[in-house]
Amino acid sequence: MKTINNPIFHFFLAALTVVCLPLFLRSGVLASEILIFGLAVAACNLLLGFTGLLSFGQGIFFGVGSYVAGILLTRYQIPVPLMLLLSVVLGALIAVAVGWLSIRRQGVYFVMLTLAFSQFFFFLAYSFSGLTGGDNGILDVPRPVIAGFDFTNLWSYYWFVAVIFLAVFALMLRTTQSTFGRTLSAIRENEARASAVGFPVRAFKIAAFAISGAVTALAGALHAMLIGVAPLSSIEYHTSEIILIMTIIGGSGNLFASLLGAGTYMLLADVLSTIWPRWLLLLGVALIVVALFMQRGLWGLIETLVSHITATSKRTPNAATERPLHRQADGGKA
Amino acid sequence: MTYLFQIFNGIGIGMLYFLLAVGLSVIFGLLQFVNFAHGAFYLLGAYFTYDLVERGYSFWVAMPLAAIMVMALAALTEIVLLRRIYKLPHTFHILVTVGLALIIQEMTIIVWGPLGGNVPPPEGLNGVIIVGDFIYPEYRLFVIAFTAVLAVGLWWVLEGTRIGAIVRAGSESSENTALLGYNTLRINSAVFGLGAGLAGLAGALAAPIRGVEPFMGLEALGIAFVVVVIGGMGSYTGALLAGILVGVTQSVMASLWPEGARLMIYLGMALVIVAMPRGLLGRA
Amino acid sequence: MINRRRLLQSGAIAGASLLLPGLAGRAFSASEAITVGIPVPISGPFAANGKFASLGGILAAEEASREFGRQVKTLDLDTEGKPATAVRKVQDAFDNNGIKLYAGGILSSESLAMGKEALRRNGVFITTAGADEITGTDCNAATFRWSVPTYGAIEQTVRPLVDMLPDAKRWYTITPQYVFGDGLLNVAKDIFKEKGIEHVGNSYHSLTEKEFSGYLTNAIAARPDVLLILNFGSQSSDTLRQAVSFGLKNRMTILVAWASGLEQFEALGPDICEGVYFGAQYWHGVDTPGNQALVKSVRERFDLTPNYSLAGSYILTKLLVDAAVKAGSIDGDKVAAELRGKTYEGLTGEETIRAQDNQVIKDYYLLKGKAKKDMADKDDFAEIVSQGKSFLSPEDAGCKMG
Amino acid sequence: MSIHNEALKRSGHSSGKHAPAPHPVALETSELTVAYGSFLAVRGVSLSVRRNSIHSIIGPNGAGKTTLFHALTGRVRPSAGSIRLDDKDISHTRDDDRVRLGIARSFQVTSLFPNLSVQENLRLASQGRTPWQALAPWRSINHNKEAMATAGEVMERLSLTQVAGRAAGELSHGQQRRLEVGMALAARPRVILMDEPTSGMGVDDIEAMKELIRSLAADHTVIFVEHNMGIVMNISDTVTVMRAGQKLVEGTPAEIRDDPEVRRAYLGNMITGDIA
Repeated sequence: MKTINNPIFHFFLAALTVVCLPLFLRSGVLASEILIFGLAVAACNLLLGFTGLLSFGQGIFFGVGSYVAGILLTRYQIPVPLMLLLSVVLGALIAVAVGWLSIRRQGVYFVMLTLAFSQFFFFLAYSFSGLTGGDNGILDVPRPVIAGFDFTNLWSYYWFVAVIFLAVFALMLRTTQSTFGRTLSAIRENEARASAVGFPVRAFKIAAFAISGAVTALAGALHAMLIGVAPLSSIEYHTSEIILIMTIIGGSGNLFASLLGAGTYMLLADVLSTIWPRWLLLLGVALIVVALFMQRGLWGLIETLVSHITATSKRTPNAATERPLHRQADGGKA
Repeated sequence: MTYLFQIFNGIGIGMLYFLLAVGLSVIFGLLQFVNFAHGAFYLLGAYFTYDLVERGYSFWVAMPLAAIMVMALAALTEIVLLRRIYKLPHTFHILVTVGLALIIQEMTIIVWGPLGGNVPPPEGLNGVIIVGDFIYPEYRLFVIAFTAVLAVGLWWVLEGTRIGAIVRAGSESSENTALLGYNTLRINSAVFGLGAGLAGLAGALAAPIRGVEPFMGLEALGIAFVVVVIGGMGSYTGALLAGILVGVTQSVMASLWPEGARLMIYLGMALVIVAMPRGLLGRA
Repeated sequence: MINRRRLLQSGAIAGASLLLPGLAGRAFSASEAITVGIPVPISGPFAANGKFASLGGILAAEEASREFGRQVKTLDLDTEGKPATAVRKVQDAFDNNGIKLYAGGILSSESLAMGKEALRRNGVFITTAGADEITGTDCNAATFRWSVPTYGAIEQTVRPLVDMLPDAKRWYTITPQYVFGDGLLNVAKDIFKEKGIEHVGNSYHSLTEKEFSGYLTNAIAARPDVLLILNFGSQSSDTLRQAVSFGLKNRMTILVAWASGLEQFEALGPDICEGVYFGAQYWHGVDTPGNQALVKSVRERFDLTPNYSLAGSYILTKLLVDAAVKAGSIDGDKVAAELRGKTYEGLTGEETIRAQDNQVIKDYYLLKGKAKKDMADKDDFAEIVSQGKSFLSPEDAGCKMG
Repeated sequence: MSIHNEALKRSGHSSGKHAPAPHPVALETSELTVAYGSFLAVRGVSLSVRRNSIHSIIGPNGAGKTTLFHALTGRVRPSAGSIRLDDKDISHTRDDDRVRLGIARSFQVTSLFPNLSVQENLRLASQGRTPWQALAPWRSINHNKEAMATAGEVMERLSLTQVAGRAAGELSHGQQRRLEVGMALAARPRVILMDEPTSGMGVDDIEAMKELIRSLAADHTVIFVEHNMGIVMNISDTVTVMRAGQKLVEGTPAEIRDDPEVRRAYLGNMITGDIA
């Protein structure tokens, strides 16, 4: 079990996924979208799985990134790298504001507060239609051409996304392994103790929000360039909900689980929606099944499978699978 | 004068919001359970009423019957599914109830089709009352009066009866009910059924005003959350106060700054949580 | 349930193409088949429109198969009512299924986005969506629009009603706050000015509003002769239902300028619709050969009366297939060239596709709701009061095709 | 259990060296009052805790011990009066900031990071002294050599080295209680606050804990709230008895034992119990 929970192994898996997606998917959009949502979900996981914050506001940051791309690229012709940098900065700033206000409350109230902010930002975007295009969104968002490299073609854009994805994924892995990441885990496991040993817990939570917001906004900006629109629906409550659902489905223990969650959800939705118009019913059933039988998500399932295989081959019991479900995914019931 | 009437109209809307939200609040108070399927029970209440009226039953039969059907269905859901997940983190409460809401919504489309429908106000209440320049539908007036009576009845149940005492004790500490020696399992089912049944009743009452369509539950859920958070989770009077507050804001904003009505409501909600962590009247 | 089987078939195709790169693309290009993508919301709040649009596409494809003796198919693409999903589905259909012809797009936002994508990929997209930008400021060579813009919708409803009701001098409007609503409102204001009508008030509301009693109270206080409702879809149903419950029907004339037609009447029922005026893009009672043929075949094929979503999708699909056959190609530029300037016998009589902005020039209808006792059959909700064509010039509409 | 560990003693002294001036009183409260609404949980309590002494606080349930304890850790804010650490006013210092000033605490109910290893628990506890350093997401966990070393020393001192890699949640109850104390030690405090350190312990573990606390006094000031009169009377230098939010009596264990007021407050039966 040590080996499959090794961060270098996770990076290897992520890189493998990046290479394999083009081989198994015909759709460059779908492949790019999986990586983009993989980033957003990993950012959500940083809050949920690593810090224990159940944020219903991730759509805000995604939408902000999407609008930054839309506005800067169509109205001001700002170079793409600078635009991406600005989206990251703005995403982090707004996340700090939302986080600073939300973490004043705990548990369900925290969840509700992030939900309220997500609605608030939606109506803000809707009301200021001069800036955001209102219901029509911002059209004609171009894909980048950087230093002579043309990324306007779908698959070449995929590789553009892939490079950014792997770089950010590696940075986030590093973050979770750092003393900062461990402190977040400590806060998730026992906030009172973390505070008692001297950590200014709120500052750490806000920092986690900032990173999460920055990465999610980056994903939003990449998404707007992918589909060529910065739509109002990106900042909707549904975006928050979907990101959260993907996070839980994948499993909140590690970052590769997030990519797994994003990929599984998107592929499943893509296939189901062509098979049956009422596919959301099946999604509903799937969510309940996950909650009842797969509380550690897809990654938990893989862990259990691997340990069974190693157990049968080596005939040695493995402690890790017996590990009970701790409050790892709790929004803070305490 | 217009504002006076807008306030009155707002109270009318608010009473319905109260009915919708109080069930969510009670469920939260006793079970510490975030129910994202609450709007779906409202949806079911409306559709059951619609179906029964379409089959030729009187609205007066359809409305209570729909509420009872929703209550029974909710209690059954609690017994079969929800009681297994109380002990899990909130994440899974959300996951299961979001899933439940999706299932109910899609089932509604499968059974009744994606188009909405109309429920006529009952005979004798389809007229209007005219006061000077102003007009108010009789049916809306009935809803105000009916919910007011219901509110008093509910207040009596929660404040004056043993079951109410249990619910209140439970919302202060989840171990309290067990200490009182009651069968918590049965009480949980009853309270969940009651809470969802109230949402169903709100749906049944709203049907002649709003009609029915498969996505009405989503809007209702949003409103219920806002009301519960502003009023304070688990607080009965809070839900009443906040319901009316939201209703009046919505109605008065229609005259003042219509586009900003929703913005104001959600901003108000955020401000309340930041300034008063437990809502206006949440239990300390 | 032929519909279901059809969907399952197309599902199997999409599923296979998802998993087997290369295979599906060759299968499509090698055959003689023409496939039209139907990108409409099949799940989500606009699912009803998508369901009927899918049927309309199927019917048109079946007729074309018989007419041209070659395989014509449709592929439903569920946009979920979101621009992002819509664009993704269309991009996928371009890449994986080799589809270049698209008929659909119910919502303005998704249609605008898909039109851009069609242009980028040398496809053709034709829609019934409401946003004037589609053949206005955001027009492009690959995007066509069948529905009458807001200008015509108001000209053909407000103007005839003003003429019919010379004593009605006070009008009140309820408008959704975004480009579409403002488009309708501005045209109405111009007519008010021209005809010396007093615009006694307007209420803006957000796109998510469901409770209109506050706005209606404002309207009552202004004591208008006519209430002009400028929102659409379920919002206009909610507004109308609540207006009727406030007894407004007895005090003033009500006009819903952009009604969805039969779907909406079914949801509201005859009691509410009676005596109310509605503006509509299509009505199954229209007395033209094209429409009568459609009504007959829809009744035979699906046991339904065609509504706007179904009829719209039918004519869109038919236009695309006819043009593609004539052009001998499914390449966007060739099909578009074939469509541009074409005059044909359509559902509303003679229709012309204006070459300068790809806007179809067709009739818009003013309907009046019938009393229940006067209805000849269960779908005979309304009578046609007047009809006609009103369009801004392409320059005034703001279309500059590059 | 190897209680006397030279390395840690040295580190204890070295942190003592940073203290401004050797003040005879380590921690002091004057007229400390804590109100919950209109209810005064602690009223006008003045304590004076000598450096490197063991000072216990006892009293019947509801006497205000826990609230006083929370006021000292910084969990609750005093509504009146002051708290001074080494003659420096810390009445309004946040709990995490107090750690850096030299106060650390243990919890009554074991409060660890259950999924993290023993070593990681202690490293975090030590890192808590320089928490802003940990805000940098690029620093590896090995970056803070001092914290790593302290974690090692504490494990040695508490005989936890052989379980260093185990998750804290998997330890035996006795080991968890020791780690609980270790979490306080790892912050290298001058003053250690302990909330019922022997609660829920078996007889053998209690004996070991008693020795541990006694050994801590060599280089720390220890304040603890305790129900077990045996341990209180046995190892305390000073005992403060509280009742109804106020200080009833203060003195050496012997004085307390013979005090008539205390006997009345406890109805005589608790103190005569198991004085070893």
